[in-house]
Amino acid sequence: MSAVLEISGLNKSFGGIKATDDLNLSVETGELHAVIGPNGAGKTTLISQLTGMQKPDSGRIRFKGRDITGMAPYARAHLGIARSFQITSLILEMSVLDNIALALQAREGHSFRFIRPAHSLTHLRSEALALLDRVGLADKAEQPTVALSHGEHRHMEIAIALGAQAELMLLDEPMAGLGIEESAQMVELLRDIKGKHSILLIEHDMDAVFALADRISVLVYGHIIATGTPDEIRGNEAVQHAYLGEE
Amino acid sequence: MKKFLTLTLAAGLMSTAAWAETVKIGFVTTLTTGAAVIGKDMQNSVNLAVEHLGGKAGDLDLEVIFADDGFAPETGKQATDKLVKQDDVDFVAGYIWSHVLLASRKSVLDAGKFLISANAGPSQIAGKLCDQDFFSTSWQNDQTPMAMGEVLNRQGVKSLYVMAPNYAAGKDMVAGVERTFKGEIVGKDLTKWGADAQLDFSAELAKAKASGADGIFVFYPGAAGGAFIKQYDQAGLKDTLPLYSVFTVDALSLPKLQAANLTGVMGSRTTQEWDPSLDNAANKKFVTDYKAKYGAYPSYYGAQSYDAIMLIASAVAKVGNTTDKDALRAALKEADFESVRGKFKFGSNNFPIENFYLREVVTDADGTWTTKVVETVFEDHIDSYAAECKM
Amino acid sequence: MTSMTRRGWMTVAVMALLAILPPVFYLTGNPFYLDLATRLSILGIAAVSLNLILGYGGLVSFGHAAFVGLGAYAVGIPAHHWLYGGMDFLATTSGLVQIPLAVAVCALFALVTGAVCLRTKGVYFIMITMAFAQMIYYLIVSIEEYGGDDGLVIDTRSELPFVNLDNPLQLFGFSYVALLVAMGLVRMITRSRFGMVLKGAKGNEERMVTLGFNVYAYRLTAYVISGAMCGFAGALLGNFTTFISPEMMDWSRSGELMFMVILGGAATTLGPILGSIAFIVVEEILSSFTIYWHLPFGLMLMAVVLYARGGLVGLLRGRGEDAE
Amino acid sequence: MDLSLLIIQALNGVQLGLLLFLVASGLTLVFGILDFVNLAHGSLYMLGAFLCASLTFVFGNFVLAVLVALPLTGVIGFLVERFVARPLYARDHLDHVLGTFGLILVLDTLAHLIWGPAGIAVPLPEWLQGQVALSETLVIPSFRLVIIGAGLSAAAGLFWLVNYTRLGMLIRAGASNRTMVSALGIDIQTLFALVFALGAMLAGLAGMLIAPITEASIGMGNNIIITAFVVIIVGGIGSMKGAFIGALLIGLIDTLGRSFLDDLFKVFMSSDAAETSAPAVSAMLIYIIMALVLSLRPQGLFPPRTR
Repeated sequence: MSAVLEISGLNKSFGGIKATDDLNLSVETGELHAVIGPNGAGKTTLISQLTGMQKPDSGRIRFKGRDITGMAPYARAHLGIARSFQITSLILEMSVLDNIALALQAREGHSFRFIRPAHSLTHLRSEALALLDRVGLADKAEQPTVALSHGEHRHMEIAIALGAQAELMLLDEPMAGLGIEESAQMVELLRDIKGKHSILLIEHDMDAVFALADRISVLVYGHIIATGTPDEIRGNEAVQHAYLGEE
Repeated sequence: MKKFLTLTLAAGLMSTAAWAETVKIGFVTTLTTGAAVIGKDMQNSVNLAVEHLGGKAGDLDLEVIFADDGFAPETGKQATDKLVKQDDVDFVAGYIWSHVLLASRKSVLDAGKFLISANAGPSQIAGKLCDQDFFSTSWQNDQTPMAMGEVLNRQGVKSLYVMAPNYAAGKDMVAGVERTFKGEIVGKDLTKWGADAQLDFSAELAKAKASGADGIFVFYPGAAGGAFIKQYDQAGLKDTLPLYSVFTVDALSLPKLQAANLTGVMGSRTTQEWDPSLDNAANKKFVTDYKAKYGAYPSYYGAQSYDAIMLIASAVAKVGNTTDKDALRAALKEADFESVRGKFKFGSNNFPIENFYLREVVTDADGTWTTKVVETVFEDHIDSYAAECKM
Repeated sequence: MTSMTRRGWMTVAVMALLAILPPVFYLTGNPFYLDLATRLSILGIAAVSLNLILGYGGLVSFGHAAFVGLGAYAVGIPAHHWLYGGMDFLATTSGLVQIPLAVAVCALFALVTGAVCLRTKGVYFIMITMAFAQMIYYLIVSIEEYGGDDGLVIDTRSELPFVNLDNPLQLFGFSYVALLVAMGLVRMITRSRFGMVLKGAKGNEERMVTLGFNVYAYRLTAYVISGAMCGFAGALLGNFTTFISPEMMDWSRSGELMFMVILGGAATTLGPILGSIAFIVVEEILSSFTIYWHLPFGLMLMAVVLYARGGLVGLLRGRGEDAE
Repeated sequence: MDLSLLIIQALNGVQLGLLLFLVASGLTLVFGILDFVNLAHGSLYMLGAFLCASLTFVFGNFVLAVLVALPLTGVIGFLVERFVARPLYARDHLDHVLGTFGLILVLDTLAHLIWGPAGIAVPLPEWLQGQVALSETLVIPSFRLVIIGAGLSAAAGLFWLVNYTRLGMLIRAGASNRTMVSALGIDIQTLFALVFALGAMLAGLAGMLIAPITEASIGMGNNIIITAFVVIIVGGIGSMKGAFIGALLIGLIDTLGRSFLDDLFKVFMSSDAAETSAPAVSAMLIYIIMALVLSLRPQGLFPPRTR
């Protein structure tokens, strides 16, 4: 097994507050690695550094052995890193189908193509429809995105991440704001994806994490205090003390 | 959209049905922005001229359409286009600003209309771009500062600091004073002009003072003039750096200066081709009636506008119609009317040949600040560009 | 999209009226209205070009008038040298040189300034585009040779094969066709894959970046296209007025262009045209009544912003039709 | 170059900078706390000047006129906030720009209707009309020193207000976190209206101070508003410190550019070319500075910490 993603010695602080503190983490190929941690542990900051929206103060991020620490965000996507957002960030003005098709369009290399109407590109449309079908939204394809529910938006996020056919998917709290039933659907969906992609899952929902993850890392104040299988984490004293104990 | 169509159609019908027995004059001046104070004075004088003429030019009715140039050449040109094309006027008159006149000139002349400048006199139009259908009732820009240069020589001024706005007339004014002034020009500032003109001259005044010049020559028409005089006054330069100005201290700025009690301007000297104190019947009538009607002295802008209307009316009255362009042109050239300047005649380039006076700021019998003639600087002066005019 | 939408029919109707009415006015002895329509078509092109980045791209450029001015000077400066000598390599009255020059200069200016402006976001972008426009304004003012503050009077229009721009009807026809082409181009671009990226970046920039789109490069491209198109409008405007002044790129002109887009309806094909028609016609009507016309005009603009968000197109929109 | 001239011009630059600060501070307050772009801020500057001018003739006393005109300008700011700004808070910056662009036209035309096109020269009391001799060659009009003094005290007052009062605490809190202020149970609308009125008064004060030097005139606000925007963008929008330093920087660069750029240019170009190009280049100078600052620091020199 080789690591798709390796993070070593990552540091990032904002005005004296360490959001990421000497963080080391790896995601093995095909693995679903979950990161958990209390609010303010620095989960979102970690994701931002992985996608390149924020620059770390020090440390290295390697993707498939290649150093991507200073790489532009869009270029990382081309290498095969996809991301879903914690706060739904779809393009609300566009139709559901357009949102997905746009994600597929990104895969085709550059989009400096000015002449043919995007709607006439059947290969993109049909693949997007297939993806929507997979997340159970095929019947809503032509609706404006803004008209869909929060849960449906979360599913669209997954469809977009899938559409990128990325080797590594960074999923930022896909369960956030979902009801019990919707969460269960999402767990099913993730279980279905698991194994086909390497996944770094950042999640608050403990049940989901322990049900899905191959390995779990616990992030507290920007530092990983423990990494291991769900069982190991469950039994880890430090984790219980620092994190689970607080709940 | 539908409403627009009916409106434009109605307007269109009106303009085609123009009455043959009316002479239409389009008058372009500045009616908005701070410079509207000049436009207002011109408008008042035009209205007074029409009143004095009884609304008639011979047998024809006089109709004046005012248009606003917004102190911008582009707007001025648009306004001119509209006068020429929509209102189908016979004469286009007015124009305070040289750049507005330059921009609008072609629209009027190409349409075969007469163009009468009541103020602006850029060198190009006096020289290379002169035209048989263009007439001026003011001056060429250089003339007034040339007279001032002569005054400076007579007063023994050896070194001079020069300030003017950075636009066509400003440059002409500087060129004019340089043409006659025999001393040394020790410093020169051309400041930002237009709708966002520079009005705080602290930096320039400090430089002028430091230059050690014998005097300062400035050209700041309209509102900027008032601002300049105040700062000159506040800087206490009256004794060390005497002020010699053109088109800056006038009937428009003096009431404001008096209201603010800026006595520093008293006794300051300017040159001009006209003054309210000029002793002739037409001028007395103009000044008296203007004061009675509008409660203030008219400015030279007003006097020139008054003359422009009188000139047009005299030509139309002589010819009796507005269709015989050749006859009208000849009649205009004759300039057979009672000018507020006394005698009036055109030179080869259709700019007036006229006297220039040195004027001084004084208090009149009612305690109002005004100007009076001190001496005649030039007699029957011809501008320097007339020779370049091939007509 | 087989049957034409109500908005589609409206676009055809408005454009047909704009094609037919002005020549009718001209031929019935009202040349002024033809001029008005020519000006309107030309400013329409500028508004259409602004709509590409403002409406579809969400990039609020407050300096678009700079492109109009630059385009006009690209016509005026060669003509000036042709008339008065100097700079022989530049001296020409050929539209085949002047117009491509206008487009090229504006594209270059857009590339250079866009590269800086697009690094900023939000209100900073609004203000830095304005600042660059002011900069070019003062640059032109400083060039004595080309009239400085006074502007440049050119007594000769661009010479083109088949079209005589000195003929008001042909000038209008040329401007009108150019407007149609500009509308078509923007429509094509915004529906293409490039357009999808541009619109996507307006909706959610971070999303587009994480998908792998170099949003900066797409926006810069759109900015350059828009600038070049606006430069073309400027070249036409210079030909129309035969007088070119720095005033053309004053910040208030940029504001007016923005208003045309918003007034008509941003991110629609017809919006900028309706906006320029409404803007210019209302201005014309109000200013003929009173010199204080800015008062009702300003109130109207405020009312549009406060109460008519979708612009005129929004007001006229049939139910169930969304922004394109 | 003459040292005393340099000092005088530096003082002139400081004076311009302080006036700019008065305008820019209101702009940056309103933007920082209300997230509102107010193009019509310059019109408040103009209205302040006109009110002060009219009142000077009513009372026959400039200082009294300023004291009465200040709260009046505040009231106008209050009304603008209530009827124009407030409905636009929820909108984007584009709508702010467009709405206040319309407001400029309205306010300018109203001023034209009320006060006429001529503009009003404001007379100064006798004791403010003289000059102060700092040395034999250093003589400056005393009113310019008054402007510098008034500008500095206004700046000091503002710093005190923002840093040491409850209102200031709310303002600072509001600038970084709007929801927090509302969570504290503060009536956010009243706070906004107060801030807007305060900004209007600061702009009005600048107008009142400049009126005796130039005059109260229509459109005077449109000249300064663009420069004030340059100031806050260079300084960092929402930052009071940025506005202060930016204003002084722009004021000094503008004034010194106008004074010495032609001498500088004469070193490498003809005297004529220098005299005509220097004014325009000095006018461009502040925009060049702004572009430079933004290309290096897209958030300005002192970006406010978090938004």
